[in-house]
This record gives sequence, C-alpha cells and structure tokens, in this order.
Amino acid sequence: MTTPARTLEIRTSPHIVSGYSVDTIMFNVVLALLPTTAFAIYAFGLAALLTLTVAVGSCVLAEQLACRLSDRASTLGDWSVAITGLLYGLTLPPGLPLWMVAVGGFFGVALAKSLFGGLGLNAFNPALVGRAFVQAAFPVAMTSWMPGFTADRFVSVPGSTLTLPLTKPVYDGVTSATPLSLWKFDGQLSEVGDLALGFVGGSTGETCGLLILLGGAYLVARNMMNWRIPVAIFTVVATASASLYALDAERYAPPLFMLFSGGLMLGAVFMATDMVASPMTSLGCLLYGALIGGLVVVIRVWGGMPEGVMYAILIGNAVSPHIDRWIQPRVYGSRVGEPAP
Amino acid sequence: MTDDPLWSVFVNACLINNFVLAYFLGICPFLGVSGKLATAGRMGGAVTFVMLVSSICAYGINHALIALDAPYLRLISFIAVIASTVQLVEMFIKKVSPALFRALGIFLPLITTNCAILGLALFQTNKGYDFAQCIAYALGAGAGFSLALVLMAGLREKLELARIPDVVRGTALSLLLAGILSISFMGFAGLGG
Amino acid sequence: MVDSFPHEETPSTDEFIKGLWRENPVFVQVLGMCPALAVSNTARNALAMGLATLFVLLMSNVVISSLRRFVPKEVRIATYILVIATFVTIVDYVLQAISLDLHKALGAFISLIVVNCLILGRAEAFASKNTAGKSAMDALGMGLGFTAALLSLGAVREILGSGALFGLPLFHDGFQPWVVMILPSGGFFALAGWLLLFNALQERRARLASPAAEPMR
Amino acid sequence: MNGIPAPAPAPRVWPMYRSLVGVGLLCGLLIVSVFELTRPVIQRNQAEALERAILQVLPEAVSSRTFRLVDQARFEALDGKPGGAPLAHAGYDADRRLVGLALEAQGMGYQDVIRLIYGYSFSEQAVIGIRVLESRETPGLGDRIETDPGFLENFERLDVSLADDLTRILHPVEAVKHGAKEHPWQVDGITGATISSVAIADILRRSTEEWIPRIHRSLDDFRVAE
Repeated sequence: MTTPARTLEIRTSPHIVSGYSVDTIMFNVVLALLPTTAFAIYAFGLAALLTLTVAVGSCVLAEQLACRLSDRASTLGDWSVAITGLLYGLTLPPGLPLWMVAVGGFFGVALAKSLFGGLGLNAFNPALVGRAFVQAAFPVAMTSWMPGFTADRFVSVPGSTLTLPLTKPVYDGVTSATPLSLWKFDGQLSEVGDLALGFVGGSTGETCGLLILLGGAYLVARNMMNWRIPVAIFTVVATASASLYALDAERYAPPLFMLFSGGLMLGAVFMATDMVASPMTSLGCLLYGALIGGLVVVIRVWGGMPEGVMYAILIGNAVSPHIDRWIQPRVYGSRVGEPAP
Repeated sequence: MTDDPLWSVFVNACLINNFVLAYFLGICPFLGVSGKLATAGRMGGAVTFVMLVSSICAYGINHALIALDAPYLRLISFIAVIASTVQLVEMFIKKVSPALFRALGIFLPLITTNCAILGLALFQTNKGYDFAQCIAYALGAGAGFSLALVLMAGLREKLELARIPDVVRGTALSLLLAGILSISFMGFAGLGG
Repeated sequence: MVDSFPHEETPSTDEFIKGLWRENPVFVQVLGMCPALAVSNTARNALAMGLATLFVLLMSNVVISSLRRFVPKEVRIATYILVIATFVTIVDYVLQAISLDLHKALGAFISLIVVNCLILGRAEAFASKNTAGKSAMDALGMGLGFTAALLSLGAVREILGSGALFGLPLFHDGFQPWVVMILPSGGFFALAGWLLLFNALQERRARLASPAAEPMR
Repeated sequence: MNGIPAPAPAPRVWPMYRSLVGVGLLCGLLIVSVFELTRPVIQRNQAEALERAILQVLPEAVSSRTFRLVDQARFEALDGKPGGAPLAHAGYDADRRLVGLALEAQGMGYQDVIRLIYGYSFSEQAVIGIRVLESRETPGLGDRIETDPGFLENFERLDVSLADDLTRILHPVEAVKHGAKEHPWQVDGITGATISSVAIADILRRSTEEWIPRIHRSLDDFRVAE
C-alpha cells in the first residue's frame, strides 16, 4: 500500500467538523483540564501529583509498547494518550497505591485502546475501562478516601501511596467518606456550596465541580466539544432527582446535590464526550446523554454502589453504536426515512 | 422457597446476574451469532421464547418428579424436554409463519445445545421459584441474553472496519469486549435488594 | 517448538495427542467455553470440572462408538443425548458422594456438562464413525486437553485472584489479590489473554514456516 | 423410558424403537443403580455438614434434632423422614436439655441470595452465632460477612428478646454504621461492604421476627428429649 498524496489529507475518525486537527483539540483539552488538575494538587498535595504522574506515565508507556509491538507509528505527539492518562488519574482516589495506578493505566490503554487498533478506534473510553478494572480488582483500596487539605500534604504522602508493588496498602491516617457514600449509607447530606467548590472527600479531580464546568465551557466556546452530551446528562439527572425529591424528600437527595457530588461533573464533561465512543449525530448525542443520566440516577438511588457514573458511561459507550444505527445522518440526496446505504 | 417480588427476579436475571456476562451461560451462541445485529436480535427473540416454554415445562416436570420421588431423572428429562421443545417450536413456526421460520431456521437447532436454557431450568429448580417467579425468571434471563447479544453485535459491527491487529481478531476480541461489558454490568449490582 | 507429528506412528497416538495441543478444544477449537469460564476461578474447581468432563467424554465416546452399528441415524442424536445425560447424572451423584463442598462449588455446571458442545461434537464427529479403541484415545486426548486448558485458566485466575494455588497460599500475607480475576469479567480477560498468546504463537510459527515454503514455488 | 415396543412394527421403525428403548433401559438402569449406591453416602455427608453447621452456631449443644412446622402452629420432629421447608433444628446439651435452636434464613445480598444458619439461645434470648451457607458476595469485600472477626463478633450475643406478651421482638435487629453500635440488638456494619452487612442484618431481622415468637409459643414441642 502506498501512502496517500500529501495534497489530500485523509484522516480516520474523529471527523471533526471544526476543522481542527487532532493535536490542536487534544492540546486544548489539556488546557481545559488544567484548572481541575491544579485544584487536585492543591487539595491533595503530593499524593495527587504522584498519582497523576504515574497515571499519565503508565498510559503513555502502554501505548508506546503497543505501537512498538504492532509496528504502528508512535502516537505520543498527538497528546491523546496523555489525556487518557490524566483523565484516568483524576478519577482515582488520592492515596491509591501507585502500583495500582500503574496497573489500571496499563490495562485501560491495552484493553480498551491498543488491542482495538489505537486512536479513534476504541469502543469504550480507555480511562474509564482502566478505572473500572482497578475498581473491580482492588475494591477496598478504591473505596478508601484520603481527606483533602491536610496540613502536611505538600511535604509528605500517605503511607498507602508508596505501598510496595503487589502488596496490600495499609491506611495509617484517617480515611474520609465521599458525599455520596455519606448520603447512601448514613443519610447525611453535604452542603452544596462545599460540593461545588470541592471542599469534600473524593477522587483527585472530581471534587471541584465549578472548575470542571469552567474547563467544559472553554472547550464548548472553542467548538471542540459536543455540549449536547453533558447538557442532556445534567438535564436528566436534575429532573429525575428533582421529581424523586418532590415525591419523598426524606429518602431522595435534592437535585443540586446529585449534580455536584461524585464523578458526575468530570464524567459528563470530559468522559462521556469521548468523540470516538459517543454517537455521531446531534440527536444521537442527546439520547446518549439522557441514557447515561438515567442510568446514573438508577444506580445511585437504587443500586448497591453509591456512585454509578463510570458504569453508566461505559454502558452508554456500548449502546452508542445502536444509537448511531437508529439515528443516521440523512445521506445527501436520499429522502427522509430512507435508510442510509 | 423465596418470596422475592417478581420485578426483583426479573432484574436479577436480566442485569445483575446476566446469564451471559455473569454466569457464562450461552457463550457459544453469544460468540457465534453476535457478528451481525439483525441475526443477533432474532436469535435473542428465539432464545427468549424457548426459555419461556421450557421454563414452564421444567416447572411441571420438577413437580411431577417430586411427586414420583425420582429426582435422579431430573437432568435427563430436562434435556429431553428442551430438545423436543425446540423441535416443536420449529415445527410450529414452520406451520404458522414460514417467513419467520426462514429467518430463524438455522438458529433453532443451535438452541438445543445452548446451556442458558438448561441452566435456566436447573437454576429455577435450585432456587425453588413458584410458577409466576419462574415466568419472570425466564423472561428476565431471555431479556438479559438478548441485551448482551445485541450490545455485543453493535460493538462488533462498529469495530469491523477498525484496524484491529490480526492477533486479536476473532474470538479473543469478542472475549475482550465481553469482559469490558461484564465489568460495566457490575454497576447494576445491588439493584434487586 | 514440537509441532510435527510423525505420520508413520500408529493412528491411536495421534488421536491422543491432537487434542492436547494442535486441536485443543478450548484454545484452538473454542468449544466448551461456558464451563471453561464459569468454574475456572480456582485451580481445584477447574481440575475437578476437567476430570468430570473427561470421564463423561470417555464413557459416552466408548458407548456411542460401540453402539454405532445398532443405532439408526434418525435417532442418533436422541441416543447420544440420552447416553451423555446418563453419565452426567452419574458424575453428579459420585461427586456429591466424594465431596459435598466441591459439588457445591461447581454447582449447576456439573449438570451443564450435558450441553457442552465438545461432548456432543466428539460423539457426532468422531465416535459415531470410529472403533471404540480409537474413540477412547480421542476422548482421552480431548478430555485431557480440555482439563489442561481449564487448569491453566484456573491457575492464572487463582494465583492472581487469591494469591494461592490449589488453596495453598503462594505469597506472604501482605499480598494484594486482584479480585477482578475471580469475578466473571476476569474469566473473559484471562481466556482472551490465553487466546492472544496462542494466536501470537501460531502467527510466529507461520512466519517462521513461510520462508521454508518459498523454494517450493 | 418405559415404552413397550409395539408388536411387529414396520421394519424401518423397529430398529429405531429397539435402539431407543434399549439405550433408555440401559441408561435408566445405570442411573438408578448409581443413585442407590451413592445415596447413603450423600445423605450421610449432608447430615454431617448440617450437624457441623448447627453445632457451630450453637456451641453448647452436642446433639441436634430437626423439626418441621405443621399446621402453622405445631412443631414435629422429623427424625430422618424427608420434610420440606421450613425447618428448625433444636440443639441439646450433654444432659439432653434444650439449649437453643438453629434456624435457616435467606435473603437478597449484594450480588445474589445469601443463605445462612443462625443459632438462637433460650437462656440468653439472643442470636449466639451465624454461619453463611451460601453466598456469591464480592470476594475480598462482601465476603467479609463470613471472615471479618469484628463483624462476626456482633452475633456472639445479638439481643432478640421478646416483649412480655411473647408476640413480638422488643427491639428488632437493626444495622448501624461501623463503630456506631450502642445497643445489643444492633449490628455493627462493615465499612466498604455496607450492603452485604445490612443484608445480613435484614435477613436476621425478618427471620427472627417471624420465628422467635412462634417458637416461644410452642416451646414444649422441642422438649422431647428422649
């Protein structure tokens, strides 16, 4: 096979209407994630910094290894793997042993991306597959949350972070609970103000909802993100939880709490919008977002786990080929209702 | 004996303990027929139907065998009944709707050796479900099987054009996808409680 | 890599060996996946399941091949299913008598040996056409191949998933088990991993073999 | 499998009947003989396993007898007779005095149904031991309901004493957050395995509310020590 002539540029998906190249978009995504990342490091100190570094490093290493093994050109230049790693790191609890961080990053990229052929071909969001793998493999470590804003966070790391590879972490200090598990298991509600500003326990990058929204708004303003997906998710979560709350305020949580707690913001803005694993049409994206929002509410309210954003998005990823099949863009020249060839 | 409500039996069989993704039943058709979405949907429908019929039969047989005090004939009669149910269903569909028969034709014999059907009959007996619960269980298992099959088919069709390395193509890829689907379905755990 | 089987040897040896590697039921023919995935969460369960399947396969192959002259082909499949279900029921009771715990761990999957495509497949493809002796060799090979595959899956899953092998702890107390490996998804991943390994080996062998083939052209 | 071959059928059908009936008879014979051979061993194994479980949850007992509820009011000793659920196992000490009852109970856990047996002591009016018979809870997390020593400590004396009129339990069993246990009828949960530990408490609450009053009403049924 010969390489195509340089005059006509042929790209695989994502076919982005904006006309930006992959690396421009990816660079801007990094930019949009910067405030969240900075806040994560500010809140959790060295532990978060180490977690994020190892997350990015393991993903990059896995990708590099896969490229070497399958004789593909290295894809490090386009930032995509670095973003996967960063997003993955932001979903992890601070204080997670670094070797577990590396295992998840490696498996996420290998399982969900490299084996499927690399960038643009993954059926699932690799960052979330990595997280889901670690969650299933090390459920105890993944639900032990370290409190933020400790006095010595910039000079020392929790003992669990530096656990020797393959060994069990020992949690020396106090662990805190996330707002969602406090609500689910103890019936305590956290202040919405604290949630929005990030003064609660949780994963490194999911605590401060406002900064995530800021990053998302930046990407939307630059026309680099499909705003329909997060908007649909937020709308469904807000309406569903508002109606439940209206039915029985004792049992169900108020909508603002549901919106700003847990990984919903990070998931809706940066994970569900993965261009490859989400539907192609606008209507499809709305449906996809609505499905994810619905699943989040179902799992959080009636399921066994306090948080369901990760599972909801993965199932959304699995359904998105079907959404694309039901709602196909009208092929130029065909009549409405006629299936695309 | 259990007194689980019907919806809980259904959700349990369909999502939490999905027959394919959590119990590994019906893996052969799951891997074999999930290449094309259209056939996957039909297969799911056929399996659900056979599940419903054989679940009812198994319920009756089990009670008859308990009355006869001959539990050792359970397996042999279950499998005989499933095989003949499939045959009867095949003949019935051929008579009533030749079009449907042509669409389903090749899958029906496959269903006989689908362990999901026998598994359903055995599990409902072990769990001691009553008649209504058996129906809910069969419908849930069928819906879960179809859901897994259809999701898988969609993913495989999407990946058909991807540059998948040769080593991964085929069964290994399907198993990887099934593993990721299975992890995603873990999110439903606890729903029935 | 030993991949050439001398053809001058007696056919029985080949019948035996092919199931172990070249036509391994799980890794090459991708048959009998349901039990392979479901009960391979520990090496002990995998071994018990493999041996139970081996027994049923051996007995039904022998019976079916001895009966092959007396059974008209119209009722062939029905007879096979009867014979197989009988031996499965026997295994079920014998296992219950040997160890209730093991029987509980394998659960319904012992009964589900009936619908293991491997057994009906060997009955139809081999035992119905060959002598009892040859069928026994075939069943032994396939059964052992199946057991070996199950055991290799079970060993990987148990070592990673509970840090033990056959229930004996392999590591010091601090070992962190990878719970995912004993969960259903871990079964899928572990089997996919083994298949990848097999595919890679075969591809490598094909690459190594192809330069030798070139002078032929 | 007991079809009698039709007299002189058409030649092509005859071999089919012959082979099916022949194989069927052979198979039936095999199954029944193996069943009969293994049955005593299996029954002994099952009885031993049950006895072990009963004596484990009723540490003072040295022997046990299984009772069945008849007519929703009276308990009747089974003594080896087969009997469907619901069953209660009475435990006796060396002097053949009734010390407690072991009851089976089940309910939905995190992943699937959890089945357990618990011991109830008459002198303490409390649950004095549980053992999980069947569960598919997440290994390493939910299965701590079987292994966590702190959690199992809850059931060394879990108060289920009855109100004076013997119709209801004074304080139904309830699950509380880990570390928040204040009363002897509360179950101290497991952090990280909340659903599974709450499920155990629920199973116990439902079962004790249904059975303990009933058992106290017909206490004499179990005092047949000879």
